[in-house]
Formats: sequence, structure tokens, C-alpha cells
Amino acid sequence: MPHAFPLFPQEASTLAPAVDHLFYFLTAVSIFFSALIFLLVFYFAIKYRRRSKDEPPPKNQVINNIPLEVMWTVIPMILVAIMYFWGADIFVRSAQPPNNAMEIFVIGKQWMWHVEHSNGKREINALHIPVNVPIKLTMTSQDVIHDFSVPAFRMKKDVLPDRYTTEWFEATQTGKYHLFCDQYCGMGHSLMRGWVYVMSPGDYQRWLESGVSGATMAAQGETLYHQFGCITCHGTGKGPSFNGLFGKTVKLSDGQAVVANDAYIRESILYPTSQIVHGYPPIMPTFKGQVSEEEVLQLTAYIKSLGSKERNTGTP
Amino acid sequence: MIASRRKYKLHNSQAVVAEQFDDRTQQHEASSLGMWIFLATEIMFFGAVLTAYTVYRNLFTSAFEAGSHLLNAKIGALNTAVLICSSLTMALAVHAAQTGRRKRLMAFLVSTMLLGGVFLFIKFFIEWTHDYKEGLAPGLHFTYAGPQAGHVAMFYCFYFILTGIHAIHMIVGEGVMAVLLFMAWRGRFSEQWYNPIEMMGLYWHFVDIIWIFLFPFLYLLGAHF
Amino acid sequence: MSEHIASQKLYFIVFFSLLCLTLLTWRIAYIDLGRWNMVVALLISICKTGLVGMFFMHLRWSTSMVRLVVFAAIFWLAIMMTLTLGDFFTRNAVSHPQGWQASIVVPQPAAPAPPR
Amino acid sequence: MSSSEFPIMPRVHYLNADYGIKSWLLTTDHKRIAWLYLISITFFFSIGGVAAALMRLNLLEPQGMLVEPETYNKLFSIHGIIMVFFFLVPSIPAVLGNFLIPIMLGARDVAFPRLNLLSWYVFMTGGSFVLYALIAGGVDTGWTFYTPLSTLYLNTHVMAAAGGVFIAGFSSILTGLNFVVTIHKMRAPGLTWFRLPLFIWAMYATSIIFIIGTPVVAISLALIVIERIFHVGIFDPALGGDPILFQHLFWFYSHPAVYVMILPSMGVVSEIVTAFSRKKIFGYHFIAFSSIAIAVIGFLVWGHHMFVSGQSIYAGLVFSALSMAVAIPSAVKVFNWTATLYKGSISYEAPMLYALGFIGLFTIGGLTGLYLATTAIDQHVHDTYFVIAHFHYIMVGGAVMGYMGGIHYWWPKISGRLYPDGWARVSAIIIFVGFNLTFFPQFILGYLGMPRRYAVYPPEFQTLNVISTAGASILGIGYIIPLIYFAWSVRYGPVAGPNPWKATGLEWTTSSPPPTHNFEETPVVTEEPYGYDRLAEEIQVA
Repeated sequence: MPHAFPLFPQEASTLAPAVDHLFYFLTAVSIFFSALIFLLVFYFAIKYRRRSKDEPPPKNQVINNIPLEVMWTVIPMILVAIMYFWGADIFVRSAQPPNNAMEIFVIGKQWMWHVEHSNGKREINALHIPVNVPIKLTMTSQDVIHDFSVPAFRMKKDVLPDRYTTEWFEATQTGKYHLFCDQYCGMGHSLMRGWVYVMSPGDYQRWLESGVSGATMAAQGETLYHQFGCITCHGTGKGPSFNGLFGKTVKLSDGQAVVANDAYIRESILYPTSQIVHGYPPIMPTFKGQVSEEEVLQLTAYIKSLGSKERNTGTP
Repeated sequence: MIASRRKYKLHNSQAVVAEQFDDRTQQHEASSLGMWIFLATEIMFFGAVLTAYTVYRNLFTSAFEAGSHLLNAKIGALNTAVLICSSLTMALAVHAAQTGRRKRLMAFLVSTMLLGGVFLFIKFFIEWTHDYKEGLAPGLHFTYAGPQAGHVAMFYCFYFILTGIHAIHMIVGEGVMAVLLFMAWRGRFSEQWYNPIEMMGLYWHFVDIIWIFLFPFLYLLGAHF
Repeated sequence: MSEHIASQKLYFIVFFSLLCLTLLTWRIAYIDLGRWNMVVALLISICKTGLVGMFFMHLRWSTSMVRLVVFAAIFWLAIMMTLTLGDFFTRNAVSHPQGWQASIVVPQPAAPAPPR
Repeated sequence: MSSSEFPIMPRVHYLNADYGIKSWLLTTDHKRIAWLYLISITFFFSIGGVAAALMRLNLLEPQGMLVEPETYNKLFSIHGIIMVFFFLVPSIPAVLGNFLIPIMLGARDVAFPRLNLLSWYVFMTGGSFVLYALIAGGVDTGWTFYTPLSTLYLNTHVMAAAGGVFIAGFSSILTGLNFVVTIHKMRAPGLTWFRLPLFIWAMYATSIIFIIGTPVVAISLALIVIERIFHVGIFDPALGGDPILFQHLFWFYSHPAVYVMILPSMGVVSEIVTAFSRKKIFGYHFIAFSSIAIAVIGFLVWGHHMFVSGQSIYAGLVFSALSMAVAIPSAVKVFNWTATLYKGSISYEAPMLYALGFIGLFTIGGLTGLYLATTAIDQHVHDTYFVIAHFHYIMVGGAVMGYMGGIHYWWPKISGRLYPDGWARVSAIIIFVGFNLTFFPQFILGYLGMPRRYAVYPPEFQTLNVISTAGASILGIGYIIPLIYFAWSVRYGPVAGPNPWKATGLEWTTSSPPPTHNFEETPVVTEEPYGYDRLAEEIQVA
């Protein structure tokens, strides 16, 4: 459809109507005030136009009116307060992924999106998701800052190097939607685009199982666990065990306590000396440069599979 | 609406008051206010780096402490004392200018410059040279291999940037002071007009204050026992 | 000229106080006060700055305008530090209740997951 | 507009007081320095404008009509860097501010004339660095210089461009310092704070932002240069640095920089609206203090550029609330200008058309700012064309309209001559129409989701992009016409006389062009500004 001419984006997530309702409110306020100002300016400009070149300046000029000043200070204040709380309410909920969300991993690199599903299925510049299921994206970048934006879902979040960011949404309509990189990331920025395919759960299941070459992410992580020799320490008690680790609070040697989440595991693999678990010597070498971001995600998935049996990570 | 009150005076023969000003008080207040505003921009200038420093110091506390331990706090304290001495001589130089004693002014300017020179000498040839040899200069020669080497490198980045900008300010100050010394020698200053000396004093004390903060931030981070 | 001429004796008193404070801050760094080491060091720095500013830089005898400039600079520096650090300190705070389920931003007829 | 007697040029004025290239390049006269700035920023504006034209042409087709994405990236970077740092920031302060502040204060010059000249040289040095970066092959960081892209991944002339902005920053600092001291210490006898024209209040607020903000952006760009030279990791995530910290430091200046652009325009509009409705300004104190309020609150809102950047959501919420707060003083100003028109005696010379255009466009720009301050909506429209449209409404619809209005209003004072008012009105209307046609469709594009800085885009966005490009070509014509008639008027324009608009204010009491030291005698001020009501009584008595 090369010359279709849309004026309003599709609403395809639970978030979209909420954002749009707020958008309508702001637009109504904006139109009201723009119209007010425009009409007043036009009306005054015509009514009080200078009728002759030598017309003297008007007499008895009104130059102050405190009630008026108070009115046009207070009314905008009330309006922006409504906008703020309404917006903040949606923002806070849209920022926190629910616990029952299905997790998908996204890696941005110049200039493509690399997506990995928990059963090990991968795709490039495309994201297949089931409809009516909350999806949580755990995202990181291999190089510069990107931004994973799906306008039809009214959602976007920057994707940063050396850090995980998350965004979540729940699609409400099957279909094919734009996926953009919204943060300028160098030469091919405008080519870093793709599609989000929202499918019915059955279709999604079929898609997910078709053409999966190998193991799930957790299984691939287990292979890496042996391959990189993690087992020689973490499987023998020389280093902390991974069983039941994920989601627990870990006490560190400097007295601090941290929650073992994705970011913690990633940091421990790449910068092992920065957070030493209490009671263990700092002997682990860094794996920075040896494992890719993708492999870190697989190792994390493996550790998760050991420790979060009681909680469903989301695969439907 | 507008009446004429005073004719503006053209060039004052002694060049004590520049032509855009009405009198000496106005000129003095303007230059002092201008100098203070300039110092306010300097506060923001250093403040931005210190903000970045504070952020990282809180993120990587132990690495920053480890980095700080490798610095010699004794030399840092010595340099602080040197700079405080130079501040005193600068204050006395301003005093000499205010009371119109040319020889005293020149003597104190020279001693301020010498003390500043001592500070820079210690900085360049004792501290930085030592840090470089020890492999603590990120980007040039960094060989630190202890835990969290990357974050220790970050500490040294800030160490060099902060002390570097400070040293640049010192060098600029020394240069301007040399000009002022020349002017004093030519007898350009009097009890009537010593604005440049006073402004120089403000600048020099400000550079001193920056160091007063850098010293604990960089050298005394964490405990030294 | 109208501006104040401070006595040289005062300069020397300030100078010796500054030296003493430097010695003090250096010695205290070798005593373990836990987290308070940095606080004490900073407090001493602020005292020293006050002395230099008040007496060497003649703030004590300055116009209120000059003092306002100093205050403004510190005020804006504080804004920059507070708001920037505010981001970093709250970045990892968990705000949502543990175990909250698919957020129904718009009420959904069929909740995708059973409540806990 | 002129009166019965034929005005004549004064025999000696600042333009003919001295001739020769040295008398211009080494001048310490604030009026001549204003000319130096006027010519240099017009030059920079045309470079930025050409870049914008090429971008708009490229976007005629979804695959990019003209250039490769690489070149497109360089075009929008140079457009942003030049327009922001070398046109908008110095535009009104360095040209009109330099020319008018001493005259409006009844002073002979700014407090530090030599510093004033130095600041122009510093500005030009920074400008030549950026021009070097442009000629040597361009730079493609975008004007925001985000790390780690700018530090680790680009091989273009980032250092020259960042260095140029760093240097030009000191020019802003010197200008701001000079203005604050001048306004504090150089006011004519009787000119108390509440007798100051509102333009002065606006310039005072602007100068505060220059002084406080510019050092921060200067040092953060310096840190980028250091990071590139020494390969150290201040903002490099691989070494533990945090790229978001750079964004904090960058926006700490660069958001208030928006107020640097808009506040002077607000000052200009306050002057024009009163002069052409021959009425005292409505709510003087409210307009004056809202300028200061904008300067202060403007420093608290920078985080709204970072709602989706990975900043803490709590910080996001705080910044959102503070950003909402800055809308209030802006709204107060708009209402007060509108109320000033009430029962005035309104005429429509070109400056007034620009001022009325400003009020309308700034209203739209300001209101759409609320969308971006609202966290949930910003999450959708952030980094899309909605943002582009919003800030062009503020910066072009606001700042440039104000600048054009100001130049038209004070041109008789600056040059001593009039321009053809008919042509000026036509071009003001062309600019207004062209501007709206260019940028209004971009609001729709943005809400549809078209990201900014895209050289190629999905085909369904084409129609709106074509409309936008069509508008841009109209806008371009609107900017070329004034260039021609101003150049013509310097030599051939009819002589203006000291007060062609019959306006109040000290600048209209001296001759046009003013003498080198602005006034024959130091004026004494005895009443509040905009005394049109008293003028009415005088005429009645006479």
C-alpha cells in the first residue's frame, strides 16, 4: 500500500488506548487555548485597528488586573496538574513489567535487531509475539545506544550498551506493525527497521516450533556452562552455586546485598571482581570479550532455569 | 520626560576611569561584579566534572578508594600548604597595592608566583611523573592489574582531568601575574587604581579553593590506615 | 577608594587557621571513622573555603550583589548535583509490588493469567 | 508612516564616524560589534538553511531522493550544530542585545567593551572550527553529540565540531557576563529596575542562563574530546562509564539553551506589541518576573529529554512535574500580550505582523511542549517528528519570528533608513504560511511514529513529507526577500528619522543612527516605560 495516507496510528496494545485518551485530552486543551488566543488576537486586531495615521494613543489604559492575572495563572496550573498525574499514572504502570510476562531477548547492533525467544528461536529485524499475552523485552546493545520503538503499541525504550533495559506491552490485535530504531545510532540508523508480527496463540506456537535448529536458550546456556568451564568452580563449591540463585538476595563481601537479577548475572560474568559474593575468594577471571551478549543471555537463561522453577518465566 | 543632568566626560587624562564609566566607584563595582560572575561560571565548570566524579564515586566506591590509596596524601597535603602560602602572599600583595607600596607589591607578586611555581613543579615532576611511571595514566600508560582495574582507571581519569584543569588555571594565573608584575614595575598601579591586582587576587584565591576541595576528593578518599 | 582594607594581622590569623585545618584533615584521614571520613573532610573543606572567601576574597566586606552571585552559583551547582544524583540513586529501586500481574491499563475482559 | 517634516540623517553617527576595515575589526563600539555579529550569523544561518533545504528535498521520496543516508546524517548534524550554537543562541542577544542594551540603559557602551569585541573573535574562532569540520568532510553525530556514538564509533570530524562548540561557548559566557554587569551598573540616573524595558528583563534572564549553563556544556564537550584523544572511559560503558551521565550534563545546558533562544524573542515581542498598539504593557511585573521564573525553572527540567533513555523512572516523574511548571510563566506572558492589545490603537507594520505571528506560533509550540512533558505521551512521541515539529515551533516560529520582528522594528535605528514596508509585510505573511505548512504536518507524522533523523522512511509517510517540503520551499522564499530589501535599504532606503514608529523608550530619543557614544547628554529617566497613556494626555492638552 504505497500511497495510503494515514493520519492516526493503529491502536494495537493495551497501552495504546490509554495513551490516546490522554492525547485527546491534551489536544482538546491545546485547541481550546490556541483558538482562544487566535480569536482574541484577531478580534482585538480588527476591532481596535488604528483608524487614521494621527490617531492619538488611547486614554484611560488598563494596565493591570490582579484577579485576571491570578485566573490565568491558576487555571493552567490545574490543567497541567491533571496532565501530570494522568500521564504519571500510565507511565508508572507502563514502566513495570508484570511478573507473568513472557520474556523475549533483544540485542541491538549497528544496524539490526536481533531477537531471541526462550526456546532458542532467533530472528532478525522481526519480532513475533502472541496476542493478548504480556511480553517483556530484555534488551541490550552491542555498540551504541539504540531505541526499540513500536508506534502501534505507543511504547519505546532506549537500548543501552553494557546494560539491560526492559520494556513491556500486551498486543490486542493481530497484524503487522512497524518496529523502528528511534535513537540515532550512526550511518544506517534509518535502515534499522523491522516488523512486529502479532499472531493468535495457536499461530504463534506453530511459528515458534517451526524450524528451531537446536536447543532452548537455557539448554544452550547449559552447554556454555560446560564449555567455558564454569562448572569447575560453580559446580564444585569453589564458587557460589547457581541452584535457586535467581531472584534471591545475595550478600556481597563489602557488606552490601543485591538481588540476583539479569543485570547482576551479566555484571558477574563480565566484571567478576566488581561484586564478590561474601565468603568466596575473588578468583574468577573476566569473560569480557570471550562471551557475546547473546551468550550472556543464554547463560542467564540457564541460571534462571535452575533457580526459578516455582515461577513460570512465561513460555505459554 | 528626559532632562539632561550631566554632560558625560570624555577621556580622563590619567586613564583611571575608562570612558564608558562615570566614576571610579562605578568602574570598581563593575569590574568586581564581573570578576565574581566569571568565578561563578568557573564554579559551574568545575562543578560539572565534580558531579560526574561524585556519580562514579558512588557507583564504584571501592575502586575509587583503591585508586586514591595509590596517591601520596603527604605530597597532596604539602601542596595544599604551598597553595595556602601563595594565597597569603597574594592577599598581602593586594594589601600592598591598596596602600600604594610598589616595592612590597612587587615582592609579594614575585613570591606568589614562586609558590605557584613550586606547586606546579611538585605536580608535574613529582606526582604526575611518578604516576606515569607507575602505570597509572589511563590512555597513555596504564598497567594497574588489581581488581576492578577499569574503575580504578576511571578514578585516574578524573584525577588527571581535575588536577589538569586546575594546573591550567594555575598556569594562566602565573602568566597574567607576570604581566601585572611588569605593569607594577612600570609604576602603573596606585592607591587610586589597582583593579587588576584585586581581580587577580580573587582569581588566585578561587584557584586555591578549588584545590581545597580537590585535595580531600582525590587524596583522602576513604581511610588511609 | 571606598573598598575595605583588611589588616595584615587578620590575614596571618586566617593563614594559620588554614594551615591547621589542612593538618587536621590530613591526620583525620588516618583515623577510621567509617563513612564519616568523607563527611568530616568535606566539612573541613567548607570551613577552609569560608575562611578564604570571607577574608582573602573580601566577601565579608562585599556588596550584597556579589554575595548573591556566589549564592547563585552554589544554588545552581546544587540543582545540577541533586537532580543528576537523584537519577542514579533511584535507578534500581523496585517500585512495583512483588508478583503483580499483567497490568490492565485498560480493563481486559479476559485476564491472561489467573490471579495469584 | 512618516510625519509632515522630512527627516534628515545626523551629520556624524556611529556608522560614518570612522571608515576602513580596521575601524570595524578592532572596534569596541557595541553597535559596530552588533553589525559584526549580524553579518556572521546571517552567514551561518544561510549554511544551516541550505542544509535544511537539502534534507527536505531528500525526504520527498521514501528511499531518499538526493543523497545517501551517510550524507543525510551529516546534513542534519551540521544543520543542528550551526543553527543552535551559531545562529539561534547568539541571534537576538549578540545582535539586538549588543546594539540596544546600552542605549536602552542610557549608557555610553557596555561595561567591558574590549571583552565584547573579544567575544566576537572567540565566536568566529569556534565557527571556523565547525566550518573546518564541514569542509573537511562533515560530522555526523547530530547536534546532541550522544556518547558512545560520538566517542567510539564515528570517524568523522567530531573533535573539530565539538571543539568549535566548546570555544563558541566562551563567547556566550563573555556576552552574558558583560550584559549582567552592564544592566546592574550602567543604568542611567533614575532608571530603576521597574522602569527598565521588558527587553532588558528578558536579556537579563538570558544572561543568567549563559553564565550558569554554558560552562557545563563546554566541559562535557571537552570531556568527549578528551575521551576521543586518550581513549579513556568517562562515558564509555565498556569501561564502566555511563552514557546517560553525558546526557544529563549535555541537557543541563541544552534545555535552558532553548530559553536562551525564546526569552529574548519574548522581550522583543513585548516591545513591539506595546509600540504598535500604543498602549502600556499589560501586567508589566508579571511579564518581567515570568522571564526570571523561566530562567530559574528552566534549569530544573532537563530530564524530560531522557524519559525513555534508561533514566530512573522516579527522576522521570520529578522532571515531568517540573517541566509542567515551566509552562505557567510562558502562559502568563501570552495572556498578558493578548490583553495589551485590548482597547489599543493597533497598526500592522511588518514588526507587528511578526509579533502577532510569534504569539500564535509560540502558543502552539508551548502547548505541544506539554505533550512532551507528559511522561506517557512522551514515551510514544519521543525522538519522532513530533519533537521536531514542537521545537521548530518554538525555535523558528518563536525565536526566529521574534528575531525578524526585532530586526524590522529596530532597523531604522540600526541603519538610519527605512525598508519597503509593503515587501516586509508580504514576506512576513509568506514566512508565517510557509512555516505552518512545513511543520504542522510533522506533528501528525510524529504521532504516526516517524522517527527523527531518518534518511529513508516507510512509504505511507510520503504524502505528509511532500507537504512539509512544499512548505519549506515557501519558507525559504520568505527568508530570501528580507535579505534583499535590507541590503537595498542600507544605501537607498528613505531616511528614517529618530522615531519613525512614534514609540517610547530611550533608544528612540537619540538620533538614528545614534552617535558613537549613543547620547549627546546622559539621559535621566523619570517614569515607567511605555508611557503611551501619558502621551495621550499630552496630545489632548495640546
